[in-house]
Amino acid sequence: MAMTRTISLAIESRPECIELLGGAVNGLCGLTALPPADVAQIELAVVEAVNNAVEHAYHGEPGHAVLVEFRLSPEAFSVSVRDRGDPMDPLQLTAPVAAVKPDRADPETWPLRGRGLSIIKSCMDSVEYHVGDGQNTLTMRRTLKGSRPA
Amino acid sequence: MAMTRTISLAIESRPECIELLGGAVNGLCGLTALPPADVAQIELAVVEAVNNAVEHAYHGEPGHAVLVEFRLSPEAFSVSVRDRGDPMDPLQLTAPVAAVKPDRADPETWPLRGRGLSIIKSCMDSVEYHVGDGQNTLTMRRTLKGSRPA
Amino acid sequence: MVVTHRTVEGIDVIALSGRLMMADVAQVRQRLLDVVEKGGGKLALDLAEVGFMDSSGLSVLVSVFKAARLKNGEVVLLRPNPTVRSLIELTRLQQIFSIFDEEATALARLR
Amino acid sequence: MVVTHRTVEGIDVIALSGRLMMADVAQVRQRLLDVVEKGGGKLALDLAEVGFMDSSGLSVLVSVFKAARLKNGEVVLLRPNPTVRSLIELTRLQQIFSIFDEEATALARLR
Ligand SMILES: Nc1ncnc2c1ncn2[C@@H]1O[C@H](COP(=O)(O)OP(=O)(O)O)[C@@H](O)[C@H]1O
Ligand SMILES: Nc1ncnc2c1ncn2[C@@H]1O[C@H](COP(=O)(O)OP(=O)(O)O)[C@@H](O)[C@H]1O
Repeated sequence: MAMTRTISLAIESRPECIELLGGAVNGLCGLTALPPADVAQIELAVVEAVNNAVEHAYHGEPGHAVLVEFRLSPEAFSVSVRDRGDPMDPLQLTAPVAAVKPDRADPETWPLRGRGLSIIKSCMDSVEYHVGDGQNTLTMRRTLKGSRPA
Repeated sequence: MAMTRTISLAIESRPECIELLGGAVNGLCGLTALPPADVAQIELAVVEAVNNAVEHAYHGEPGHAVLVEFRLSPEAFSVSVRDRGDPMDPLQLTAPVAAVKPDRADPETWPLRGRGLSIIKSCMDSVEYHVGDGQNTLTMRRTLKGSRPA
Repeated sequence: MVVTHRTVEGIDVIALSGRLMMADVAQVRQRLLDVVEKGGGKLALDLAEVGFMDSSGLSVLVSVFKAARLKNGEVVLLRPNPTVRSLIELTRLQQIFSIFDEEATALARLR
Repeated sequence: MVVTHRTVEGIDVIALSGRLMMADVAQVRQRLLDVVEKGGGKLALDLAEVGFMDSSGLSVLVSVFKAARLKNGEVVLLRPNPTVRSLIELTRLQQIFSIFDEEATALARLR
């Protein structure tokens, strides 16, 4: 079937519900020929993006909606995470990650946060962020065919 | 977590999209302690219910929405399938299945259809149908704790 | 859904692989009915690689068997996985389909 | 998330089991910080049964290590599965956490 198929998922902005999205992503990836390690990466990227929407866009407040849309085509698996909360500064996505190398001897360099976006970027082939109409959308794409750069 | 968590899924009324729901259900059930045979039954029940919404409520027309809502609690897994198409005669659900036993010698008795609802009833512990506000909802429930009657 | 066809001494052996759902039904039914039409109406359907089947998939099996019967043939099933097997039993279709674990036994029955 | 705690010659061995995600972070962090506070600050965290972890879960490991370090202790990791291991490498945390496949080796290191 050389077509794009779409499924939309929605949860409330509560941490307990994020696991449900993780489970669903896992099952959806099971329909592709992706090996388990790749499925785990995609699940991780989606969970990080949804964590961010809950924590940053909605400031941890329950009662809001987080929408996740999956598009599956023979070439790619793409996922959009949408919220209607406070938008992210798009520079967060494009700015090079402050390259603090964790140093065993100096606990000050041990990162407690600020890892979500860079995890998403390493797990997916492309990541975009779009703000408009009171809605913020992070779209991630993972190529299904051919090899991908490490 | 002794709470109920909910996730909503939506597809367009196209047969190609039903597989996506099947995959997602599979992954969601993977978050429970249900054994694989039980997960397969739940997936089958959901697929049959969505098939019916696409085929009967929307008469096979694409462009409509089928909504599937999952509620996961420690006691039960419940699934509602909603459409805004032509409702089903509720008697279809409660009437005893016409017990035509397929007879090897007589191809007239070989069933080509009319199995969906009885499959759903055997795979789940309870099934209800509700019509209201232009929306039709089939709700199925599967108990998670204790043994269930065969 | 991948359909693979070979012939063993006049018997059509068809292996299905994938998920047999509403979206695949029209194509798979046509493919199998073509085999019945061109062949002798004796079919062994290997379901070992079918991971999921719903009632629309079952209806394909039934309609192919009906067509085979018109040629005095028969359709038998090979190695359905536990999920598919329990669907067949749920719908009592084991009353009409013979199910085999070994291709050789299935072929002996059809011969 | 199930947390199991035992002590081996003054070293705290804690096995986590399940998925370590944002919803579990507060509870698991508190539980582990309690162990650090009451014990000697030497912890082996057995991750063999952790099927999934996100960056909020990692931050728990880091903050527990920080607390242990204040007692001149250390946190080492046991048997992360491939997924969790690659998350640790992605975030370069193998620079601070030593990772072991055998409990005995981990205990020897902490002793
Ligand atoms: N969905 C989002 N909405 C609003 N702000 C966001 C979103 N995602 C990320 N941010 C901002 O970008 C920063 C970096 O995000 P991230 O790399 O995920 O690390 P962390 O979430 O641990 O801070 C966050 O601290 C937040 O300010
Ligand atoms: N969601 C639905 N909306 C409208 N009608 C339905 C729906 N589900 C079932 N029906 C009606 O009930 C009948 C029996 O359904 P079912 O047992 O699933 O068998 P089949 O779909 O093979 O006919 C259908 O033929 C249809 O008339």
